[in-house]
Amino acid sequence: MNEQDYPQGTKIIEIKQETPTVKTVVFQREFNFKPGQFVMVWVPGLDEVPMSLSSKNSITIKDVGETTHALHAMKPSDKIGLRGPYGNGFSLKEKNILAVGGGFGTAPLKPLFKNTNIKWIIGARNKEELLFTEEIDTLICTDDGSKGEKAFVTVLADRELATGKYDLVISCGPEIMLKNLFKVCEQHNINAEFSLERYMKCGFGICGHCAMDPTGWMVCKDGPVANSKILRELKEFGEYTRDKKGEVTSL
Amino acid sequence: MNEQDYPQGTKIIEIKQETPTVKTVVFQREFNFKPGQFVMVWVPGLDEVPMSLSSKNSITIKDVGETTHALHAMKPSDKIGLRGPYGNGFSLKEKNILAVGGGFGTAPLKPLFKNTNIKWIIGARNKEELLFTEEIDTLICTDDGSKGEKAFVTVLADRELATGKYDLVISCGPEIMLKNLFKVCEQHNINAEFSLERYMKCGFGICGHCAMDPTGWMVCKDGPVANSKILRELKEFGEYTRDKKGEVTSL
Amino acid sequence: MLKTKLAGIKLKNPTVLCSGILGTSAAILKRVERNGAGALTLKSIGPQPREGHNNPTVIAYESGLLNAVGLSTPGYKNMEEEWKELQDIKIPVIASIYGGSIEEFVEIAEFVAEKKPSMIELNISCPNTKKHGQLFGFEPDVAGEVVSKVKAVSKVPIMPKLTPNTPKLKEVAKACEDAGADAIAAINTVGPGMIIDIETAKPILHFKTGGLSGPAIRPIAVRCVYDIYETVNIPILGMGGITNGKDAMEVLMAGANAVGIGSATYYRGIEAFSLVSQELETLMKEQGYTNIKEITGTAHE
Amino acid sequence: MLKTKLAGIKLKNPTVLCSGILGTSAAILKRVERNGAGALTLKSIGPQPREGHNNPTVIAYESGLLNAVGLSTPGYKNMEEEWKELQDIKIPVIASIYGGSIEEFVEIAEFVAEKKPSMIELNISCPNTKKHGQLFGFEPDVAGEVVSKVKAVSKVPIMPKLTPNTPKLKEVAKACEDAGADAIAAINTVGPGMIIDIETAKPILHFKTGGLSGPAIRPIAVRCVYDIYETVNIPILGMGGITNGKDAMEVLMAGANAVGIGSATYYRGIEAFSLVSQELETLMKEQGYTNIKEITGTAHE
Ligand SMILES: Cc1cc2nc3c(=O)[nH]c(=O)nc-3n(C[C@H](O)[C@H](O)[C@H](O)COP(=O)(O)OP(=O)(O)OC[C@H]3O[C@@H](n4cnc5c(N)ncnc54)[C@H](O)[C@@H]3O)c2cc1C
Ligand SMILES: Cc1cc2nc3c(=O)[nH]c(=O)nc-3n(C[C@H](O)[C@H](O)[C@H](O)COP(=O)(O)OP(=O)(O)OC[C@H]3O[C@@H](n4cnc5c(N)ncnc54)[C@H](O)[C@@H]3O)c2cc1C
Ligand SMILES: Cc1cc2nc3c(=O)[nH]c(=O)nc-3n(C[C@H](O)[C@H](O)[C@H](O)COP(=O)(O)O)c2cc1C
Ligand SMILES: Cc1cc2nc3c(=O)[nH]c(=O)nc-3n(C[C@H](O)[C@H](O)[C@H](O)COP(=O)(O)O)c2cc1C
Ligand code: FES
Ligand code: FES
Repeated sequence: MNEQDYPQGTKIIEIKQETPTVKTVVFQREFNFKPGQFVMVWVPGLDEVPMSLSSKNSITIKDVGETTHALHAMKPSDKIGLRGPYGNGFSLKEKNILAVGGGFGTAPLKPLFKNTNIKWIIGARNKEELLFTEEIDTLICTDDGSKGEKAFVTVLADRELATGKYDLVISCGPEIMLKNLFKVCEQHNINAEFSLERYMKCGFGICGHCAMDPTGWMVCKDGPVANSKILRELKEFGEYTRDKKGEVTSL
Repeated sequence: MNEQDYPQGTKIIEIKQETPTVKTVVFQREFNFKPGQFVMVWVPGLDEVPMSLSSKNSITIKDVGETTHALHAMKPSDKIGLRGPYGNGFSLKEKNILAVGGGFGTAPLKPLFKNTNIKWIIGARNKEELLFTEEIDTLICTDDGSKGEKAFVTVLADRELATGKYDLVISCGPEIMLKNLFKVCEQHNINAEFSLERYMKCGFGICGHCAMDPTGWMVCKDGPVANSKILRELKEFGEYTRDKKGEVTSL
Repeated sequence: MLKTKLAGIKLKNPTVLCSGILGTSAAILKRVERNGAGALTLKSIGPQPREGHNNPTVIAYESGLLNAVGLSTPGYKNMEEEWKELQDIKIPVIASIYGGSIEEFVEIAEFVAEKKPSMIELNISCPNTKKHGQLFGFEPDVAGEVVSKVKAVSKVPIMPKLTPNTPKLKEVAKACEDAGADAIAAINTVGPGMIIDIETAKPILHFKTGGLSGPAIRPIAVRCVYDIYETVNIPILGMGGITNGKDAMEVLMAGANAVGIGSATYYRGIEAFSLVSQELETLMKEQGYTNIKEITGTAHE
Repeated sequence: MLKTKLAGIKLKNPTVLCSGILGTSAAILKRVERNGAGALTLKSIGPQPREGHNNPTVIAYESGLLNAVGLSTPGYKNMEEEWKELQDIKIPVIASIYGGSIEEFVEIAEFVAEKKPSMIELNISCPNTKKHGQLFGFEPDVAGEVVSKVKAVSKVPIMPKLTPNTPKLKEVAKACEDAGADAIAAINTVGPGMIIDIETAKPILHFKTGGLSGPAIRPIAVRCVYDIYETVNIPILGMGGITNGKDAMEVLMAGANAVGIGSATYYRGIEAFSLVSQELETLMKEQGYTNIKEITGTAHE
């Protein structure tokens, strides 16, 4: 429950092309937020979608469909509506952290770039799609080897965790990647905090649309960040999701 | 605007017969209030009327009509509804105070009995109707001389004020009495704070029913206590009032 | 920049005192004028002297107000002194009237029109009496008949005030326009509602039920104004829960030419009129609007 | 002491999850069960798979919520897995259904009755789609026809859910009772309403308008339950803005036998069910009530 839970128009002040398919939209309104929290982003007349905050006044968007496409087409001084911030954010209780960003999943991790307790792994399909790697000291991998190591992030993570230096892995990215990364964490017996995605309507825990099986854990309110204990319980994690109608579809 | 501006039922815990026509009703709920403030008293199914608080959890009621009669007929553990406190209360900025209570008008002054800066004059039609005179050291007068001096309170007030010891007169009572008392105050050039009455509906300044001519001063919200500056402006003071329909009737 | 017009009547700003709020005497109306209102509506005037309901008649709950004042009125014939006093008022004064029959509406309108108010508002929407009011505003044909018959005897513009509590709102609005209404006021109170005291298990309002006003109803007011704007071409006085400049702008965007301020006086005092005007002006400057006309109806684009 | 009954169905406490709130999957319903609800209502199930409206579909304003979810549904034929999972639930489960025609209501009811829910709620009152729902609940004869036709094919009790947005509420309730309804649920959302973003001058909800729920509408819910209680003899599931034990008691006094908890989960989380129950129990003890039956309808005495 925020003071104001309906989207309020705000002006876009800058748009940055980050990769061929990812743009960062910087807006006027500033949020007091915890890294990992998200906002509901309203494109008037079209739709409203969840987006993690990549800074106090920006979101970083991958163009995947109608709404994200409309966001990519916007120009400074255009207006979007925002409400939030929602969700829990990363708890970061542990001190020796490995952060793993896959594709545009690096966006919600960006607010942690200044955290000196974190070692970074950033991966993407190819060199062009690597997000924010210029901005920090990070291990890099690509599926096609066009930059950094030719490997999945899970391979790098496995190697890092083997050093025994870490007590927490945080991550965001495609759910299949997260599922595999979680296996690695479990093998090394290291706690995980992963940011998940499910179809959202209300964003504040009343429509139930984002609830996951079998516990009814709600991504919008209890998440989007789930820790190992929760991930172990969520039988649908990495397996299936529910669409806009509420129908089950495999990932 | 109070936190809760609808009457809430509360239990009557004691009823005291003060005079043949006046009873004090003590209830469970306690108000944080300023002397001179009032509450709206709801008799379920009948009506709701304004009553000054005679203590943090009591009102002192003269039986004058249907609602006050019903209140007089109540017994401990019966329930009435209360909302408030409303109005301004006495400001008591000055230190040398003469308090004048006429008839049941002494009720709103009762919370000031412990104030040692106050000299008291209490009057009534006759001995039986003298209110609270046992409880404090006070000058007493009755219209019929059955106790104290046979005189109106204005006569005693005039004499007291002549001593030059006072810089404020506070009072509550029949409006004709207040009108005459105000003349006395003006003659002595001494500030007055009088508690007024007008027909009330909302009690919180939105229906306009209690507004006085010609300034639109609202008894419920700006009052019920008016000081000399305000009393001088109110051309209807001591002259006329408005009934439940809003029609003007002379006092 | 706050100037606006309602059926040809010029307002220095769009805030109009709603009927039934503070509208009982010339004295209090003048005080509202001094506090910056753009126009004033009198409390609804009826055929005969009427006490209205016993108290409690007005209460507040956590999201708004509930009232069942019951159309207390001195009666239209007993207000000569008040009419005289009202002559001093410089801003437009709107007379609100109600009747128990179409004939009564006509009779009062004819009498009141002679007093030369800037406009006559027809309260065909009051939910608080069993016989009077509400029914006239439920059905398009009845509403239209009241308007056309009153129109025939009145030299001043006529503005029916609609109830949100009918599924036929658009049809009623259209019927009013077709019958010659010069403007439409919307909305009267919502519901009705009831609050029960749990200690005594009794409905609190003496009339048991009362109409809702204040912040709770603002989305309903916005929707009604939006719907009416889509249906008619006459100007709209929008009201219902407007408490600050932002709310006022929202109702203007929905299609209003001026806005009623009622329950806001509970939340912000009589200062509500100047406060809402100031806040609206600030918002207009921020967003580059230069007059009210530019805002009216923009949500329909 | 919190036990109650609704059309013969036993509830351990009177709090019932409202349809459309958290009711999308068996998993979340089980979580509501663990949080102390007395019964659960599923999200309204419709004839065909339906996406509902685009977002924003649910927003909150200062006095309540506005929603226009648009009856998204996987369709009644695509829920086999869900029905299976629902078998684990120990408390009564109410299936809510809607149709675009009386035939659809009958078709779905017949299918759903086979799944043996404790009761079927007929959503004849949803304001959020242009074709479906609302119209059925506006007119007594139509409402009655839906109920009697569904009743003919259903072995489980039937509870039509009424809209507060018709002036004919009492008549609709009576028609439902006469047609064989086993209980009545009231109320569905109020209005509808609209909120416009003043920065973009656009209605915020994708459907533009949406129904009001939450604290704002409680007095309307209380009035409706009060009116229905005066009109019919079948039990009432009262809902609308109930957020705490005091609100629950108020709606019981108005005439309800059990209370729906919906928007309260926004204000108080899923814990709302156990919190309202606890608060109600405390109030009952304070006032000397020993069971819910003693409270139902006391405001009418
Ligand atoms: C908590 C959270 C944080 C997110 N953060 C980011 C981020 O920082 N950057 C980013 O680019 N993307 C983020 N996403 C994903 C983003 O919401 C979708 O990419 C976006 O909704 C796609 O919308 P579309 O209309 O462009 O695509 P569509 O063609 O409509 O859909 C493409 C995919 O997006 C999903 N989607 C559509 N609408 C919603 C919705 N209301 N809620 C959830 N998923 C939806 C669809 O289910 C589908 O899988 C986040 C999602 C969640 C749940
Ligand atoms: C601010 C204020 C404080 C008051 N404090 C006290 C007090 O401490 N003790 C006390 O005995 N009386 C007090 N009164 C007066 C009290 O409100 C009336 O005596 C009471 O309302 C009479 O109601 P009734 O039904 O018994 O009489 P009725 O026969 O109805 O009326 C008798 C008189 O009371 C007036 N009255 C009735 N209803 C109202 C109303 N809603 N608002 C104002 N006046 C009304 C009538 O105008 C009439 O003059 C106060 C009044 C006001 C305005
Ligand atoms: C105490 C009170 C009395 C009212 N009396 C009248 C009335 O006499 N005539 C009328 O047309 N409307 C009356 N109304 C309705 C208001 O004029 C207005 O339409 C409604 O309150 C919505 O606006 P608001 O939310 O700004 O108050 C009254 C409202 C209140 C709160
Ligand atoms: C987000 C949301 C979705 C709803 N969906 C449905 C629905 O599918 N079917 C239905 O009968 N009522 C639906 N309703 C109405 C509620 O069941 C309930 O009648 C209404 O919200 C009033 O109760 P409340 O104030 O406790 O929320 C919905 C309400 C909300 C807020
Ligand atoms: S999106 Fe509605 S509960 Fe999570
Ligand atoms: S009693 Fe309503 S304004 Fe004073």
